[in-house]
Amino acid sequence: MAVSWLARLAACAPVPVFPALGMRGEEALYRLALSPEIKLVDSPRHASLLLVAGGVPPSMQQALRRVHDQFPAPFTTLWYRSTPLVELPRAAVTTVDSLDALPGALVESHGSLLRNTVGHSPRLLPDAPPHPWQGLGDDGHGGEGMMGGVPYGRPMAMPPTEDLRDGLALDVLTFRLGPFFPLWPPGLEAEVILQGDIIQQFSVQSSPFPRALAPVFHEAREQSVAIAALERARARHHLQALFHALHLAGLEGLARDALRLADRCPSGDIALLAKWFKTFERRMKRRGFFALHLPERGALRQEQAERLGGFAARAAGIDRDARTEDDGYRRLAFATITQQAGDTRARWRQRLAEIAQAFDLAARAQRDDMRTAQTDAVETPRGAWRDSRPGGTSPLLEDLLPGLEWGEALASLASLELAALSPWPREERAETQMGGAA
Amino acid sequence: MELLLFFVILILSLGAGLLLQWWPSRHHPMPTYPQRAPFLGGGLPDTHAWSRFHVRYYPMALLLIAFEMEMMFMYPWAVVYVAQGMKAVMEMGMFLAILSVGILYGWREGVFRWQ
Amino acid sequence: MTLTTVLLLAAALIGIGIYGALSQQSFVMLMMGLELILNGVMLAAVGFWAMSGAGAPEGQLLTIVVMAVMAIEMAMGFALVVAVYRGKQADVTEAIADLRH
Amino acid sequence: MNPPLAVDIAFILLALFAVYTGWRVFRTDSMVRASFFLLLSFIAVGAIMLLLSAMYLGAAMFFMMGVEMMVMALFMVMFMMNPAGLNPMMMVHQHRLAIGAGIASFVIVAAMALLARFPHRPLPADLQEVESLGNELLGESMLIFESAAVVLLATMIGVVVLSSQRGRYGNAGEGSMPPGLDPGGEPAGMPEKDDEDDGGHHHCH
Amino acid sequence: MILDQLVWPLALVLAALVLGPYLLAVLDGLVARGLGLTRGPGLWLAPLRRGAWWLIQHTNVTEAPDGRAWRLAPALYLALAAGGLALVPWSRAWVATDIATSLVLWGSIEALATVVIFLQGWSANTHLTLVGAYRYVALGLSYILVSMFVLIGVALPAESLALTQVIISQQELWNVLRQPLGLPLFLIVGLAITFRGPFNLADSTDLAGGTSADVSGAQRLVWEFARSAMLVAFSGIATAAFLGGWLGPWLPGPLWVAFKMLAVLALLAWLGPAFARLTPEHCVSLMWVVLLPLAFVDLIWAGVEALS
Repeated sequence: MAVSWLARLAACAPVPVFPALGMRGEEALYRLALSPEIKLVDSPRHASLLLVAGGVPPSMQQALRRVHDQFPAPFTTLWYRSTPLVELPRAAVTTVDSLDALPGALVESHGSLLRNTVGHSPRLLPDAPPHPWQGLGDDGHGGEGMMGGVPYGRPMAMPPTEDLRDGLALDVLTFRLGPFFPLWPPGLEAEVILQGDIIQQFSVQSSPFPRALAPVFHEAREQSVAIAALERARARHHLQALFHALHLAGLEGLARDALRLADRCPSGDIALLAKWFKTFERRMKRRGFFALHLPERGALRQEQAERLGGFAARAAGIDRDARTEDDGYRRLAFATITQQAGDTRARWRQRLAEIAQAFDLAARAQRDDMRTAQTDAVETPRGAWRDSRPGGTSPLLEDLLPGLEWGEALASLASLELAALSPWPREERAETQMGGAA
Repeated sequence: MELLLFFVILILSLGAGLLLQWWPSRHHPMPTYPQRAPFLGGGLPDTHAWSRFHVRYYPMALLLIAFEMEMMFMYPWAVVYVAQGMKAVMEMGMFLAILSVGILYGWREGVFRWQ
Repeated sequence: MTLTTVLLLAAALIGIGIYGALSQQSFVMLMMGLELILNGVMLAAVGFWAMSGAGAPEGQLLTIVVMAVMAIEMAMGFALVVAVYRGKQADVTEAIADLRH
Repeated sequence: MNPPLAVDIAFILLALFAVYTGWRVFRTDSMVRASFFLLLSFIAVGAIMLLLSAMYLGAAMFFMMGVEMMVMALFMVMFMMNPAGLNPMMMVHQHRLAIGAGIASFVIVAAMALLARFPHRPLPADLQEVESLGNELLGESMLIFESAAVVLLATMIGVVVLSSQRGRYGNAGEGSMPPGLDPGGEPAGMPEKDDEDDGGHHHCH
Repeated sequence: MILDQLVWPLALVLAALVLGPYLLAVLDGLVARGLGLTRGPGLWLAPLRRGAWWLIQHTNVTEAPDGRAWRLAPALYLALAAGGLALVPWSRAWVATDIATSLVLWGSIEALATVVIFLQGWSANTHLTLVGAYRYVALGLSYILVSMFVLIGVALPAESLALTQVIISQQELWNVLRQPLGLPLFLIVGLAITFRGPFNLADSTDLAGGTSADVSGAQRLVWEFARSAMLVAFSGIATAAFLGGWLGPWLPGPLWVAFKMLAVLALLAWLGPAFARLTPEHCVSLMWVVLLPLAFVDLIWAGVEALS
């Protein structure tokens, strides 16, 4: 009796959803972030629903099973444009293919989960400790001696190795993070070695999923396109990236504002957009996104910046932009913006400046209906796309992150774009609808 | 009397906190091992998290222990401050000035930075 | 609660502290024993102040001094541990050799 | 309830708690637990001080020891092998002697407490204990405050010099890094403990 | 006599302990609405719904936690918050714990809160919670000095460490005006002790929830409840120390205290999400290098003011 009353109350709570993003799953994330009835959470322990958005490659299905099994009961799963794991019973699986139906489906799943009308998701992995320990070792708990053995199923932390900062060599923690860690690019999987909260070693095990760009960038490689559309798509891309950084900084309201702005980018009135962005940027600065949160660390070396290209290179003082080669842009008197420091803070300065510049270019290009003049080099938000698409550059993290404190490292990671460009564009359908919804 | 009430309030809230955690979960089974693994976004750790954790602010912590002792002197001082007048001002001024030297020195040595 | 019972408690704490300080192998655990001894001393001082000293402020002052000693002991002790640990990396084998007989 | 009776009951409970937690400090494998058991022992003693109407010292005990034991826990975890006690361990030497010394000292102090006659001079009813302490601290001369300040300053500087890498000792780790220790082996563990111990004794005596 | 000394104060403390966190959750909901995070009806029910969900969700267990300490930590945090509320004077007569050193006792609660928050992160024996715990200790060890200096500032004109005396000393002018630096600094302490907003080093987003990353169900409910209760207790102390406590015309004292507490809570609920989270290193430097000297200035100001 009492429980059912509680359950009815809980069924109306904001739906706590843990998103496990597969390939091209971001659109679901951005959509849900703006749905007030959904609460995106960063840990499966805080969620009642596992949302798998986008395709999960077979190599990552085991990791997905692990995340799935980390949900405390009761929970259920929802698959957006993704194939459910085969061993899941039909009752615990809801599949949705339409972005518009997604928030409603999540609310529905949560409600029926608590009203017991939908099956709870079962455990997928065998209930066995990482190493057998029961009844083993000196005291029957798996441990041997002082530090040896596998007490309660795991060995103890590694013995000391040299430290990067001060002369104290203390234990290091080695673990593999990802590919569904919600605070870094989906698909990135890395072995992290921490000493204290400083990253001592970072080795990428699988690169982030390729990132799909707006179709207009792909069109620009084939034919002349409107500069305004190109620049709007660029601004949108950077604003969506900003969402992640603002979420990391704990500025949830501003993060939503960034997404709202991004949604208006494709079709909104450009003068208004530029004005809103100016206000938004001012608020971001006033709230200490730069001064309080972003570290003046994570600077790229010259050759790293060159390899990465795009805004990251320009933030490190490399004055290179494929747009300067385009006659259409030249007629708009396009000039590259650069920063000197090349660190995390400079990269966000650069990106914000490029968003403002994109709005400005789009406004002027729209007035005269300017179009790009060349197709053999397109400056994408990820860097210049000449003969080949910009590839993944995540291995440079192995150089960049060691020595950074955990939060600084994640902030630096969020300021970079390391994923390769997907060969297929993002689907236009979702885009127009999202523009309309906002 | 006041202390008794304080004690009662502490015990009541402590008990309520424990009860509220224990009561709903009293019939729950022990979670499976995969659920109990630390959340690392699908990844797994090699070892237990408990380790000789490299605290990056240990000089600050030590400085604090020494500096915090000054609080012991300041509270009684605050009570007699108005009654003692200028003398209290002088003594505490000197006291804090001397201790501030310690903090400034620590700052110069980078004690408040991550080691 | 009489002075005798308070002192008995202090004695028990001091006894445990002495046991800890003598038996523990590691320096930091030894410091814990010392702290426990000082704990007993402070309690005894306050007990005397409250029940036998007619509220003479020296009793409280003594407690504050003990507390200060404790804080200084801890701060210096840990600073030494850090310094020794740092230096040790160079001569760990030597230390083993020294201690193994 | 009769207030003195309540005080007596509270005292007995707190006394038992203080002794129990004090004893647990040396009987637990987890360094964090050991530190916080010690903190609990201090808190119980502080509460007894409150009962003894040392309102200031009792309350101050809580915050001083709260901070000190927090730092204690940080350092215990930092420098002890197996800090969480995942494997049970007994890191003691001269155990019997220590037990004997502990009991002997308890007996001696307890005998003093039981046998000696202390004058019974309770607190005056109108005592303002914080004021009297404040006046005592400020005193006739500036001796107490300034000597305390100098001692604390010396401690602060000493602490910074000893612990900070950029201290006067220079970059201690530089150039003296040994090749990595034998990974996972017990020999890498035990001697460090002993070595710390040695360092401590060395500096202590 | 018994009624005045025991029953009413106890009732008020318990009422504040239950209602305060609820009202704070409603205020938080209002702020979230202002930021465009939530929408629709159910402002008043939303906290209850969330609580109901936490009660239904199973409590998580990790591989080899320090089980007892892990479950004890939220309850202890709640107990500390309740202890803080017990110190709040509701009127001249209604004070649950009216001792001569209640300011010192509040300082102890701040110090012990650090211990408890550390315990919560440590005991889970998981990586992200551990980092969160250690991070918070850096903050906890830093803000406590600021808090104590500011509170000593209000003790100077009162010539006492008792909160009731502090309130009585504000009869002519509230401390918020008399010591203008005090309240802003103290509000920062309030955000720090409950790790909200810019000082959310313990349960931060970059650690997927920090000390709460592996906590679910009822334990999380108690933890979040205790966190809110601590802010309520803090607002009570801030009310007494800076806003004149029960002083005010027309209305009875306890109502004034409640209104002022609500005002402080609303201010903090609005301030919290308004700023980006500090990096731990920035945070420690800020506390020691900027705020501690400011607290010195506040103390000097208070001292000069008290003597003149």
